[in-house]
Amino acid sequence: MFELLGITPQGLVAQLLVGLINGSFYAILSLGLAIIFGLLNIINFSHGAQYTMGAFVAWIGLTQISQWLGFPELTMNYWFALILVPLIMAGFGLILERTMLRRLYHLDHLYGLLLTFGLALIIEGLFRDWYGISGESYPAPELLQGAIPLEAIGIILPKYRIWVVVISMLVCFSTWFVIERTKLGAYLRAGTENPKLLQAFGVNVPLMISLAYAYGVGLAGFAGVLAAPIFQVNPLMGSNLIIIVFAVVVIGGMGSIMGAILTGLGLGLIEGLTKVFYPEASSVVIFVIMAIVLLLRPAGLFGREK
Amino acid sequence: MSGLALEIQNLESWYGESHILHGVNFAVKEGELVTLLGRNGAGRSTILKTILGLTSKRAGSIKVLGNETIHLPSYQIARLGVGYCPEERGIFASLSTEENLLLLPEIAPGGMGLDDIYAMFPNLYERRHSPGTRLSGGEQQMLAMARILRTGAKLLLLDEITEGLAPVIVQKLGEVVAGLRDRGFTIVLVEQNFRFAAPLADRHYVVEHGRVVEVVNRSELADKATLLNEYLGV
Amino acid sequence: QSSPKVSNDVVKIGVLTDLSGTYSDLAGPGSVIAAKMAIADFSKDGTVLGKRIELVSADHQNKADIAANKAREWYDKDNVDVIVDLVSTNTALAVMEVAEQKNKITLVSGAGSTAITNEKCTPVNVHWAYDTYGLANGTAKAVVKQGKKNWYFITADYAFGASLESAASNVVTAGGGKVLGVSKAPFPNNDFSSYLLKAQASGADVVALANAGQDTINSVKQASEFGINKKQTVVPLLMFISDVHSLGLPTAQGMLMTEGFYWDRDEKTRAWSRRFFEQHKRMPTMVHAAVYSSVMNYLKTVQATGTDDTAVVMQKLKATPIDDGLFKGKIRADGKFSHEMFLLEVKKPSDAKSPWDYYYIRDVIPAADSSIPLAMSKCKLVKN
Amino acid sequence: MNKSTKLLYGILLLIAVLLPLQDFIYLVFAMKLLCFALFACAFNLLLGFTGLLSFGHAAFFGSAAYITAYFCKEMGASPEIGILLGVLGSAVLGLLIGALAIRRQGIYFAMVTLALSQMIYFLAVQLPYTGGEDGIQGVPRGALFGLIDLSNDVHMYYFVLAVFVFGFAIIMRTVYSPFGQILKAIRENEPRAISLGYDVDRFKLICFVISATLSGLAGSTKSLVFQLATLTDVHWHMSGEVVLMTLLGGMGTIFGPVVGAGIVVSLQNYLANIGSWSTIATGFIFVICVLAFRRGVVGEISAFFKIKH
Amino acid sequence: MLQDTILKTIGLGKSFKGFAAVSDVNLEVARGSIHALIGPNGAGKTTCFNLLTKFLEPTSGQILFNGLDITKERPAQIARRGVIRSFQISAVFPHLTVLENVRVALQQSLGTEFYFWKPQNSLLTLDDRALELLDEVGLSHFAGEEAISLAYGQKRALEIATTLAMDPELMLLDEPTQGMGHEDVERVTELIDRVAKGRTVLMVEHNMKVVSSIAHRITVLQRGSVLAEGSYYEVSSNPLVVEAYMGSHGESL
Ligand SMILES: Nc1ncnc2c1ncn2[C@@H]1O[C@H](COP(=O)(O)OP(=O)(O)OP(=O)(O)O)[C@@H](O)[C@H]1O
Ligand SMILES: Nc1ncnc2c1ncn2[C@@H]1O[C@H](COP(=O)(O)OP(=O)(O)OP(=O)(O)O)[C@@H](O)[C@H]1O
Ligand SMILES: [Mg+2]
Ligand SMILES: [Mg+2]
Repeated sequence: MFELLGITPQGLVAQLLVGLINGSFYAILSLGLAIIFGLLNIINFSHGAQYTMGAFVAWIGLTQISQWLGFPELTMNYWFALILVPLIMAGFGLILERTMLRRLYHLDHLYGLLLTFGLALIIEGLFRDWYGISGESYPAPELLQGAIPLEAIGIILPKYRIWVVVISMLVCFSTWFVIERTKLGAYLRAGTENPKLLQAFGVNVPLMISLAYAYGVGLAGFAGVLAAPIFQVNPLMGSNLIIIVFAVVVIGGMGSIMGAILTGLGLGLIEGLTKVFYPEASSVVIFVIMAIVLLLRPAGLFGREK
Repeated sequence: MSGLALEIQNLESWYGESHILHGVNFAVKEGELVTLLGRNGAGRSTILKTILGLTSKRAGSIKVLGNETIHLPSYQIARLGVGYCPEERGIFASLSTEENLLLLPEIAPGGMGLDDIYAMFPNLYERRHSPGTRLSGGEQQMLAMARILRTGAKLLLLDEITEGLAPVIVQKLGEVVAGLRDRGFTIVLVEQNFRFAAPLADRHYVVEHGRVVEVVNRSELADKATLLNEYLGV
Repeated sequence: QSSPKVSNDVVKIGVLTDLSGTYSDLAGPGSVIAAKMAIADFSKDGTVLGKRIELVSADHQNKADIAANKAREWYDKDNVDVIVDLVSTNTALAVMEVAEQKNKITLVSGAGSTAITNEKCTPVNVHWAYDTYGLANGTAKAVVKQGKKNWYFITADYAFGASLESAASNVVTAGGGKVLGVSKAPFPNNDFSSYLLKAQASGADVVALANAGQDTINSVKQASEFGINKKQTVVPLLMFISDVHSLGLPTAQGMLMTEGFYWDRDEKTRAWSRRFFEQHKRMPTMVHAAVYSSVMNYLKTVQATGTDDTAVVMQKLKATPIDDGLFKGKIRADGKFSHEMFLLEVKKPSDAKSPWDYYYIRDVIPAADSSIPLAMSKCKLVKN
Repeated sequence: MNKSTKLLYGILLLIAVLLPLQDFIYLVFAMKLLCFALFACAFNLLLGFTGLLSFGHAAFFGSAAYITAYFCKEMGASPEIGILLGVLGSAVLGLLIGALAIRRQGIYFAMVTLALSQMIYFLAVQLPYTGGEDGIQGVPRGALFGLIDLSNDVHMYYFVLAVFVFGFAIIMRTVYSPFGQILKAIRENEPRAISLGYDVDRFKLICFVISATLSGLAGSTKSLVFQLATLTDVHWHMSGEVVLMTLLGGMGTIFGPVVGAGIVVSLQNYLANIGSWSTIATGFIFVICVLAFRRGVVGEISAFFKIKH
Repeated sequence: MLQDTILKTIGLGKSFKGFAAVSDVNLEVARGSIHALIGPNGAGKTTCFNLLTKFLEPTSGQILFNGLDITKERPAQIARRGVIRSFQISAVFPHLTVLENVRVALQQSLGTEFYFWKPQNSLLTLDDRALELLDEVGLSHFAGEEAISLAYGQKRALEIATTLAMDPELMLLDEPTQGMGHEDVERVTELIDRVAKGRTVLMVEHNMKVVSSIAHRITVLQRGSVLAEGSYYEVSSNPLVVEAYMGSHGESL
């Protein structure tokens, strides 16, 4: 049987699938970041914390609310969470945008980055204080529990992970379609450059910006719900991820929606392969790629030149 | 008898701390073309920006087609039927020329079609897929003008539209503006180029230090030539 | 009047721990509570030799520099006599270094590296709860004995992970077992699925996790997701009851591990743990118990020697066997508190009768097996 | 610089010199503050006066700390040699990272520096010389020029103070120099500066290297004060912290970063005991600073008194 | 007239993704002259400037300055050789004072730009010259203000002062009078005429009044290539130019 550095072809396929799963998370998160950056000119450092928050809200809905209220029937199961949590998070984003971010648009990128960095610390700190560090478990929904044995390649894959790949692709590509293939996209891009002027042309830019931020945060929340059954729901789950996702957005190129999605998936794969063949480097591989890309193609793989 | 398209009373305006307009008054009837003349820094561009709420603070009264707009956000003012061609052109770099053209929402029926526009500015047709800010200075100027013609806005605020254009184009633009006036558009023109403006306008307002200091009707041009010369050095 | 010699007229105990980070559940605020309980249990009015006993606590955030600075400040400025807990190895080593310079005492409970009493040992330190040698030795020996001889390691790629792995793999090979493969996972890490798939494909009997904290929790969780715990035995080499608690029994069931303390072992531990639970709302980990024990025995020694002088207290501590109801054993010359450990198996959810009823005690590991034999020690205090 | 500013600096220096006479303020704390103040000032030279936001300055601070610690501990180097080597190391690293990073602007610049410093971090985790998780501990302070025993806190304090004043003076001079004037122009309008014949990249690079070198000086000194070098020094949190100090104190002001460093270091000291609330408090400070206090403490004060920097 | 040539381009060309913005331009600028580059919008004038100052890389051709091939040099290098440009869209240093704006350019002459150890006071010697230049463009009483607070036309004037401060051998002015009031236009025209003594000016300008009054020689570009060249009289009577640029009834001048 043919083997590559001790990995069977079956093993390789399995590993690629695993990489794709991580890639899906990168894709959803970097998509949200790209939208927010694209429109608000803000590097949403609290994206990771908002992802964490999504997971926590789902967990709270599942296990805590019924206790608070004393109605055991009142739980938000996974399927409801998948819809409700992004909405709740979007609402949260809306509030942040209206009360804080709004004041920063005319300023340098730096301030948005710092504000959201501060928000990230607050959100994480609060969850840390309330629920401790080791985190809580969130069971996968019954329908998706268990694993599918892929006899052909001799491994078993958890059903839930397959679901994650499918649903996140769906969300990513429909988002892409709306933004790039409709007039909305042109507004978004123009609004990024000169919101005041666009407004003077009759576009309700403030609303558009609020909604875009809300949507980005909603996506982070959505990713949080998806992640809850895979990773422990813990206050730091997002901060570990956020720098990598930044790198993904930069590699893909700011301002390109498709770039964010494809790069997310691609880097998930590459990182997965590195874990197999040279795990010691898996934590740097994305940064190395980023440095190379920036030197060769400063605007990123899919970015538009300035 | 046409009503007032624009009526401005005691308009004041600020950029941050600096107070630029100190009580501007004038009114434009529907279908009229007026110009704002003045030296550099007199505050003409600021008047247009203030009408659209683009300065940091404003006070007084601005009625657009009879609606008080002083407390409205920019986009609602625009939707009353105001088209604005800014001094710095404001072409969007991340959009292609054609996207720039198509970007502005139609705020009223009766805008020009894309074909008419391309016929008017063939340069734009040729460069339609090029990123907006890669156009030459003059081409950007044409684009900025062209895109508001699509929207159906009836009150046009045009800031130095002949700036940086070749004489042929200036000439053509003169014809375009005259045509627009004849089709019933109301136009406020900020111009440096008095020769361009003089034959077009029904009335000229001279702006100095953030106030309207003189009104010159078309009929009075000859009489007030020395006065104008004093104000503008024409 | 010959009053007892107590420096600065106060006996000050500093709990330096991880109050907010990864280890704050297994040590953290619980350690502060344990130390307070010890003081209260020792003396109703909070005095020893007629002098006040004071407690201070601080968060070292698992960073050596913060820990060292705090320790320096406490010893220099705040008259702290002894620092207890110290959760991560790097903080423990850093504070031990400062303590040795300042001739003050450290009683380490949270950290687990063997270096603490081996190559980096100091004369003013006791390592109270456990070390990686004891854990790996205890678990690995027992598992190999059960006939599970083919091992696959998933190792956190830093010094601590490597030392856990090597301790365990030595035992495995010594017991006639085989190490089929190792995946070095970057530290810290969220997603272990690649390594788990490799472990799965290797066909090993045992998938051993040479990592700690969040990494362990995530790897266990994902192992159960991939169904690895169905065909292979998952063995976390370092795991605390707080981890099992957050994983939940359905995920954790069946795992084998070693700890130095289990609350439900006997009457005494149960009684103490219930009191602890009342204050903390969680059952104690072995670190909490060790902090209690270390503070209690320190105070007893001060009482017994009539002074808080470092050398005197240390000498007496090492000379006296300990049996305080929580731990039983003796402090060796190198500073290792050598006591019994327990091989534990996580219960099935259906077998748990009450909350926190998590373990079967499968074996008691004698004190002698819980520490590196003195003959092999590289500690400067041990003459070989 | 006007008279009153000079007077202020004079008074501050006097206070600093007299500090060891009291024991209300712990000397090691004062030393820490000075090290971080120097670090923040060095960072501010880049951010505040060139407009380049580096999110990877920990790389210079940390690697200098490691180099100094390594040579002093393992090779028995004297403190001045140790520091010199550390500073050299950070200068070279600054040159390498800078040469890569300055090719990009704005947010990309921040990202490239973040990425490259992340690589330095992973090197620090994995290289055999750095002690991995444990870092290099128990670094001897040694005797300065073989004469002055630095293990004495008072001696060490004066040494650190001297280092700080030296570094601060360099920064001040740089800002108010012909070179500094061009830096400002570049920040304002790069193409115009090019068209006036200035090699913009060289200016940026020189500034980057100066900033990296002085950050290294701060790191090296710090490793002697605390006698250790650890991963904290190279972690991106450190890079974030220095941004906070600068922002809080007032970026683009000369003295702001010193104040910012003072506040952050004290806060860390006093909030350390309340666990996760220290994170939350830090977060709040960030938020408030950005929303209401953008010019930073010194910036607000000097705006209030209309002092021109 | 037998003057030597200060700037010469041979077959200069630039295309953007297949679109030839400039093609095969052979330009000769005589030393000491004011040479105007005119042409319809999008003819490639600014692009030409960008090529000459290397803000863009030519696709083909050569640039000779004082007989020296500078095609391969970097922008800053070219500037130091004495070829200084202004920008079509105004370019000042917004948060420096008006005086400092000019001084930044003057600093080039001191050769201390990399001296980060020298005090700033060493620059005070330049202030007199800076004020003189500001006076020439009528901005001396704004000297202490930040450039951002100037009106558009004033910014343009400042830009010219800054360009002059470099004491350039060859000045490239991209629409120097754009956006100025009539008085200013006249003043600037006069200014250019004055400062052109002893140096060479190549300018793009749409204002025919300016061109006709000061330009010695005019090159007309159209669609990237040279359509006509000559004195104002020659050019303005060329029917091709009239049709492509000046317009049928021209501006009566
Ligand atoms: N963004 C701004 N911030 C502060 N002051 C401004 C700003 N824009 C314009 N000004 C000031 O407002 C005054 C009026 O400027 P405005 O642009 O309206 O003049 P203008 O009459 O249009 O002249 P120009 O011919 O130069 O365009 C000027 O003194 C100018 O300095
Ligand atoms: N970077 C670029 N990418 C693509 N096309 C460009 C680029 N720069 C210029 N062009 C195109 O090249 C042509 C020449 O532009 P240029 O700016 O040189 O014109 P110009 O003669 O200066 O015109 P104007 O008088 O209007 O300023 C224009 O059609 C423009 O769209
Ligand atoms: Mg204007
Ligand atoms: Mg041009």
